[in-house]
Amino acid sequence: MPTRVLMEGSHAIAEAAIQAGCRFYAGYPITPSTEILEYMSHRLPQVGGVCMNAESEIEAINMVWGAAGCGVRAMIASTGQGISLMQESLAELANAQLPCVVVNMMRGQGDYYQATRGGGHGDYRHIVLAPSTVQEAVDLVMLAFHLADKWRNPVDVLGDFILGHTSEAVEFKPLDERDLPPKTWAATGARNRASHNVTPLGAPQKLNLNPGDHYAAIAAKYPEIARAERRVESGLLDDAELVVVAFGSPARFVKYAIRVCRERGMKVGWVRPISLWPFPDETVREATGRARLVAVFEQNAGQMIDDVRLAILGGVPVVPIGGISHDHSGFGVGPALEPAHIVARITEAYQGKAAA
Amino acid sequence: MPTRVLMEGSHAIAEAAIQAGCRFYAGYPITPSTEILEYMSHRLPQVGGVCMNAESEIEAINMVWGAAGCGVRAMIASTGQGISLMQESLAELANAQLPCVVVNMMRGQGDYYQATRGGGHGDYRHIVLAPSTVQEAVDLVMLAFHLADKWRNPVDVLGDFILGHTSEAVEFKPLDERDLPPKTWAATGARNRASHNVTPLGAPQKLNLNPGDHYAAIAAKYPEIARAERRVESGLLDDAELVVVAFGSPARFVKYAIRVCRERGMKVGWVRPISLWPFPDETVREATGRARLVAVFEQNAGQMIDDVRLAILGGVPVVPIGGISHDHSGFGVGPALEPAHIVARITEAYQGKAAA
Amino acid sequence: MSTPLKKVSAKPELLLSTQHHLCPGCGEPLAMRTILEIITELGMRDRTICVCGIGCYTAFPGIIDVDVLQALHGRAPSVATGAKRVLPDRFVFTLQGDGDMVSEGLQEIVHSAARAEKFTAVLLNNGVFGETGGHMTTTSVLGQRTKTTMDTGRVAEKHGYPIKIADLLAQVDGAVYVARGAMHTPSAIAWTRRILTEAFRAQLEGKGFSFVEILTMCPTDWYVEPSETPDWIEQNFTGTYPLKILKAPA
Amino acid sequence: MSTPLKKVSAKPELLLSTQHHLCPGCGEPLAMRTILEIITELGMRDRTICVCGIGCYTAFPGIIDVDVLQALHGRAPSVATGAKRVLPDRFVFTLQGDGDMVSEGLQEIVHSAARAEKFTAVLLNNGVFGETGGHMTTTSVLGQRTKTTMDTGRVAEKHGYPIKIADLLAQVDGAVYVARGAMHTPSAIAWTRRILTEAFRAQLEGKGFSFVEILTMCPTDWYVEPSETPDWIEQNFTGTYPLKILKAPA
Amino acid sequence: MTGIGGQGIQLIAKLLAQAGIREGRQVMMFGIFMGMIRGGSSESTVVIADQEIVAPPIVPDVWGVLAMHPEGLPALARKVRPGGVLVLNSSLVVSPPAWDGVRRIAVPATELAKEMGQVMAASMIALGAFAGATGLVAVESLQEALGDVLPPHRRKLIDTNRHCIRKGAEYVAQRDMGASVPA
Amino acid sequence: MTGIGGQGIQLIAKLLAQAGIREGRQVMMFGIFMGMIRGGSSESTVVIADQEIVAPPIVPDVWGVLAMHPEGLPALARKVRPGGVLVLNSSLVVSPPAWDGVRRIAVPATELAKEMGQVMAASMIALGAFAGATGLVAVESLQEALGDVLPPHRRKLIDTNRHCIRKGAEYVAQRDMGASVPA
Amino acid sequence: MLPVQAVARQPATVTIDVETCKGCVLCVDVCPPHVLVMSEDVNRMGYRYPILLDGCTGCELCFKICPDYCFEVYRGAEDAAPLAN
Amino acid sequence: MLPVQAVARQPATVTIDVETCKGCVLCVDVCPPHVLVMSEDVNRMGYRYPILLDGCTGCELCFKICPDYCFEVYRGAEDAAPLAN
Ligand SMILES: Cc1ncc(C[n+]2csc(CCOP(=O)(O)OP(=O)(O)O)c2C)c(N)n1
Ligand SMILES: Cc1ncc(C[n+]2csc(CCOP(=O)(O)OP(=O)(O)O)c2C)c(N)n1
Ligand code: SF4
Ligand code: SF4
Ligand code: SF4
Ligand code: SF4
Ligand code: SF4
Ligand code: SF4
Ligand SMILES: [Mg+2]
Ligand SMILES: [Mg+2]
Repeated sequence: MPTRVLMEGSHAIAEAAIQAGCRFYAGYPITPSTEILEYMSHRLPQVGGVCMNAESEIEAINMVWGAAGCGVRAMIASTGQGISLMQESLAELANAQLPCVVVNMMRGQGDYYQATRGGGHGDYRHIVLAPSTVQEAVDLVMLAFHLADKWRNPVDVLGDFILGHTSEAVEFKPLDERDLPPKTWAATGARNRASHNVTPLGAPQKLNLNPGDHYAAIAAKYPEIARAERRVESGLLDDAELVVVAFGSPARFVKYAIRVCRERGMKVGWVRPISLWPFPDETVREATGRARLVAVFEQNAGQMIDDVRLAILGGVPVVPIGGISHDHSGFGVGPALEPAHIVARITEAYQGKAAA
Repeated sequence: MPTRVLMEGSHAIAEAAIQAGCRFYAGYPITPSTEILEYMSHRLPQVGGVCMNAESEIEAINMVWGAAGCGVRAMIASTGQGISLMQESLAELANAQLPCVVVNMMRGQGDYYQATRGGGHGDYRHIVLAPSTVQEAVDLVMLAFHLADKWRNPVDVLGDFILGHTSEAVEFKPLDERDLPPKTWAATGARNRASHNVTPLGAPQKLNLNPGDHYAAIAAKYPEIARAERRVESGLLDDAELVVVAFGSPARFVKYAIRVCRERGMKVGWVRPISLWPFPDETVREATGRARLVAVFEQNAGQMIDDVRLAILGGVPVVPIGGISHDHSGFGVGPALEPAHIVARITEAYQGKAAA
Repeated sequence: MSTPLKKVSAKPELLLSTQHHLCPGCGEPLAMRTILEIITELGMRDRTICVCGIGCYTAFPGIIDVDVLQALHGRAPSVATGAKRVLPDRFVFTLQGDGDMVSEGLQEIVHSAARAEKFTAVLLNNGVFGETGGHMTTTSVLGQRTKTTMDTGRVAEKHGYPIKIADLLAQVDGAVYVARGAMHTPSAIAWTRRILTEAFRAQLEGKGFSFVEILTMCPTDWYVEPSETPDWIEQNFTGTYPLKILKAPA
Repeated sequence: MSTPLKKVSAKPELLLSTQHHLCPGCGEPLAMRTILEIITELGMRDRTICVCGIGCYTAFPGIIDVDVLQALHGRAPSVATGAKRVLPDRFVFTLQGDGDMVSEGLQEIVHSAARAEKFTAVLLNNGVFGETGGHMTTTSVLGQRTKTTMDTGRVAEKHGYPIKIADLLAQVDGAVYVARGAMHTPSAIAWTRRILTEAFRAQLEGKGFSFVEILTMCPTDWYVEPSETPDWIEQNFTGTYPLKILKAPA
Repeated sequence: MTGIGGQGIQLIAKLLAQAGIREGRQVMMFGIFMGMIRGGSSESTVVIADQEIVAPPIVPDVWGVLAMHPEGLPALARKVRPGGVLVLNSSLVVSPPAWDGVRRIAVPATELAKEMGQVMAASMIALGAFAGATGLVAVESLQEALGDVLPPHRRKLIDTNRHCIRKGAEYVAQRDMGASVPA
Repeated sequence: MTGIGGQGIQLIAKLLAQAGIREGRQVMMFGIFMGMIRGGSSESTVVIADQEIVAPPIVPDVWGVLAMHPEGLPALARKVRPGGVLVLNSSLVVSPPAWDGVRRIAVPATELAKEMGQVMAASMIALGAFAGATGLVAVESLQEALGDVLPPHRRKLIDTNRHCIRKGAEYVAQRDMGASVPA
Repeated sequence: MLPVQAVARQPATVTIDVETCKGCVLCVDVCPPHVLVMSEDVNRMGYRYPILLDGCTGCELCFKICPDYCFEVYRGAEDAAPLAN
Repeated sequence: MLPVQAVARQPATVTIDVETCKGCVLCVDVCPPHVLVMSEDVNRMGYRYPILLDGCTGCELCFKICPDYCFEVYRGAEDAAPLAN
């Protein structure tokens, strides 16, 4: 790959995975994630990898399970409906401690809860990264593979229709991953070693029938991840009276709108959580130091706002300025995303007219 | 059925459904929900209903979809894994506005997020009811059918292993349901009327190609439900310095523990949310009027505590005193449920030794 | 012309609008028309429930004048099961594509057949996921170029073999009528009309599960002009998927 | 006895413990032993990956001395696909029950066969969901009393017909070896050992998808004494599920 | 009541509860068993009271224990109230625990059952012994309740089971091990 | 750029973007199309700049519009900046909107394409006209970029398409409808 | 398969809804007497559409093959019963 | 199906792990010379278990049918190669 190439988001995500060493992909077509599958079906064989045209989302994620269980870097992509179908597997992949990368190209941003609260059963967590530009998508996909291996846990990348269909010039910068331990736990045939049991059922040691220990070990891992892996970006906070919190593609629109608002003399700043789980609650809390109000722009009925409120716990009022916004496509490119609309909502909030 | 009969929770739930007019059940065996299927396979045919031994959870929920779409009261039960598999359908049943009752007999209480935050994609909500005793399970299952029809939305009943396997004498008290409108929207063959399109895709009117309107109508329904359907029970709040919040079977243990604590002179009270969505946030907020601390006992890594904090928003500190508790069974009957243990945790919190 | 002319054929009565977004030369509207005409013919409009899958044909639920239960992708047979079991005297049929039925929802259709569910399942087989842009499905034939088999065409070693779902269902006890038609020529259409009628009759007579596969043209994703699709079907499809009755009640 | 005696048979080398929780007279441990013995015989212990489903046989992953990927209920064939595709020189087999394979995960096994995945799928068929307490599965035979068909036994009209999965898979291009054995008599065990060996060889020779169904006794959920199970199999099972090779490479 | 899968623990618990109901008492019962069928421990708690029951299903303490098998017994040590009773199947529980202030009643239930040609009826014998020893419910109530709890396909065993219950009660009566329920 | 599915809107947008890249400029492009293939509107936004792009993918305002079909045009009214350009396919957009201060350039692209025996190449002609009329990118850059963006199975059409692009550019040149890009 | 014979009976004609036509040409290909030809002009969607020349036999094949429901077929009264198949 | 013949060769014997035995009686049922009988006693799990009488032929059928891996079979050295099947 040449240094900077024009790629649409979907293809850039796929290429980033390959450059991060992903050698297995399984997918089932669904707008707007299909282009990732298309790209993989063409590119993976070229690098000696395997791309499966899986017959359904459930089969796809379980093929990923098999490849990941053998120690191979593996990825899957889908959107809401497809991700919902995978919930049993996504929950249990965490219990099996299998590293893999799950890309959800959302229609809108309605899957925040699902991604961060575990759409599946039980107390598992995935690390969730939400890129805002095509370049960041590339970087975060590469990071996702790293974190997945580091923590032996699935990592989700939450994109959307806009990200997938925006083309920009991108660069692929491989990470230094020498600190990662080898995958000695994988199922590869027990050559010159004791046999393994790679399982979500909580008895990974042969003859160890105490699943409780295993679950306890996993449960103990999450607070550690929460401490280590918070990522966030913010801007113009120093004198901000109003702080707008937004993630993913819409955050890009919000930044633009804030620039407009600043030009009009409003003291507004922004926080963009990059990791949605763990949620960067400290930064959000600190960002509200001078602010009198926090506004949350998200393309859904109000989901991340819970995390913002939990971070601030009543310190300052938190108001929603986003919302579900429907257009003919159903893919989440609604009128609420118009920069002019966002400027208006921010202005309203700034002037104290927004409802909590 | 005689007036008061000894029934185990699972059977009581099934019988309550039948007495509420449920005439379709589809299920797939999974501990601890299997007994509901067993009971239904025997009893439903006796009342002219249909019980399907579905071949999988996904097939089961979609059979329920079909029956509900024809206007018949229908129910399904499963546990975590099975409920996870149904997430696409559970989300879209809400979009299709199909009334049905979904029973999740949890292993522990790890599925609170999944139930209340939508394990599926998008912004849908189910009403979630959490019984604490077998009699209440009976009452809430009956109510669930009523609310499902009233709001044209799925209603979840969140039970657990303990509820399912506890036997108590119960009574079945049918509701007065004359206020429910007839199901004129159902697909039953378009006899003497215009044809229907019962769909989750947002164009229920024939020739109406504007899905946005439909989604907006559904989105507008949730705040209404939230206002109307909060249910909660509480006790000993008047002078309580510490309020313990708990739901479901564990709440029964908590009540007992609080009685013990009161006997030992501690000023402790309790709140038990019965509807988990909508969450009775006002009651929780008011209950903390005199309290200096709120403690949340739940059998998971901390899920409902989010809703408690969101209700209180920093008014008083909120501490977790529950947790995941594993035993050999894996079904959630861990040592943390021992009354003595709960008394100890409450005492600790009361004495200010609990960590926030 | 001296004799007054009379209209002998027009758009199906049960079509509320003739406008749809399907591509030029698509075979699916032809299958839809055939089904609607038979429903009219058998006088079943007001006891019909159509359970529709998700694919290009999902354009129809909003414009056909019968009750529809729109199912999720792959789930139509289970939804139809629920419907037919609670309303056994209604006429219930499913409409699914190959992606919907043979890929995403294979198990639903096989289980429904084995359970001898008394609805009629209709498959619109074009060997691609059309709606998403033309990717390989389980029924894509060997050699077929699709968006996910672009470099090599479908290759058995890598992508496996097509599933002949009608052949499979014919093996299942519980299925009483199984046949395959197509929409690429007027005579294929007439044949399909016959087998659909037989399948519907099998349901009405309570005989068991009935199934009709219909090969439909998808010029867009076969990368040919509409006028080339009849030949394409003969050259690529009917070898693997011959038009015939595979099973019929005694 | 004058001649010194030598041990000629003992528990399988690849069993780390002989203790398990399965019921008295259960057929599943017999199938497990047969498989482990063949793996030892073929010298494949250190390149074997067993992909295990969820049922009573899930007792084994913790006590067998080969690498195991524990799959979720129904998903073993897809997991095995992922494994075999990334490690094509390993020996991969799945172990599933009838509930796991033919009910919950039917589509995974059929799709895997059609894709000609080069692993061996082993089905332990006892016609019930054993682990959950003995409910009807897709393979329960007509008339069979289970916890969910207690009042009437399995009745076609209500519960449908059993799926003969081996027959179905034999129809699928991509499957090269399909056979059925059982564990109820020493001769059936010997037969099963032969077909398992042939199936494993088909995989090792890269021929395609291979499949062995094994009828296993479940006295608990058949409501008979263990000593009655051999007869039960002959009377209720082998009619629907005859022991034979349904498909073999030319 | 504790034992291992297959011993019929859940069944005798249900029988005891149903007998309580037959006597017009308040009853709560909670059963837990590994894998629902096979080996592994099986346990059931029955609360029978004359007033409303306030205890949760996993009770803080117990007054009577019926142990069919040693598995699971140690876990109960903390819960048994002084003044309580431990009825145990001495055929399998060979080294029974000594709990302070708890009366120990050993019944060779499995052996007795064997003598009767009904190995699997050991639990019925033990239940009879438990009722006989504690007087918690009448032996007759248990016998009557049999018809309520046995699944249809086991109805033919009613008489044998009645007989076993009686046998257990007689075993303790003959050895004068009976006692009354605590207040 | 707006039109309906099947007209090749996404392709010409990509071509324009790629031509921008070839000229060493900053480029962002965003495409949206119903159902990804079939009828219904299809729209793509291309931003080409010499400095870093700050606008989000759905831009607040646009300077040049290329309309192949009337569908989707009204929605753009609010966005077009005064001083902008509207290039339209006059074969299909029969009653084009009159936007304040926006120069309107009508190109009968479909008819021209028909004349060339290539109905489906209308969008290439229109793109050529757009480039010719605005000078946003050089016509040569477009022609060169063709090789980068056409999928392998359409490569054989490169020459025809080059020809169409030229044709469109010539159409506006001949009528002296060209203009330069705003600062 | 059932053979379908083009029914050649005059007088007959068809109407064509040219605005919903998508120009697939299938009708032109099946018309036995070749009395359908594609227009030079395009409709509002930009598609060419069929034009009827003289000599229609009312065989309905165009009607049957048109995916966009564009045709209605008219025949002389004596033959006006819909064709059976 | 392959026929399996009981191989009758003396001297031979078996060992039985009576503590893992679950009393299913399958071994007793298959033993050709009927040299296995169930005990009166029960093991720690409460199950009766088989006891070996004289006359074992070392045919291994008990071994093959035992679901609880209780048997080991011993034969005279000259016959000690594992039985092929
Ligand atoms: C669970 C789920 N996965 C994927 C999709 C995306 N999707 C919509 S239509 C379709 C393809 C349908 O193919 P087919 O059934 O063959 O119909 P066709 O479009 O070819 O007529 C897919 C994959 C979806 N809607 N739901
Ligand atoms: C998704 C899911 N659904 C249901 C279950 C519950 N479950 C565990 S084992 C089992 C039955 C297994 O039956 P089978 O595969 O035939 O094995 P057997 O126990 O008969 O050997 C079921 C239904 C589960 N674990 N996961
Ligand atoms: S993509 Fe294929 S199936 Fe879909 S509408 Fe176009 S031609 Fe028809
Ligand atoms: S329930 Fe059946 S399959 Fe399961 S262990 Fe017992 S006998 Fe074996
Ligand atoms: S009816 Fe149609 S196909 Fe037949 S002759 Fe007339 S125009 Fe041609
Ligand atoms: S078949 Fe119909 S859509 Fe196709 S060209 Fe003829 S009239 Fe137009
Ligand atoms: S080896 Fe076993 S079966 Fe054979 S004779 Fe000896 S005891 Fe009997
Ligand atoms: S076969 Fe094995 S488990 Fe069964 S009785 Fe004989 S020794 Fe015991
Ligand atoms: Mg298709
Ligand atoms: Mg089974």
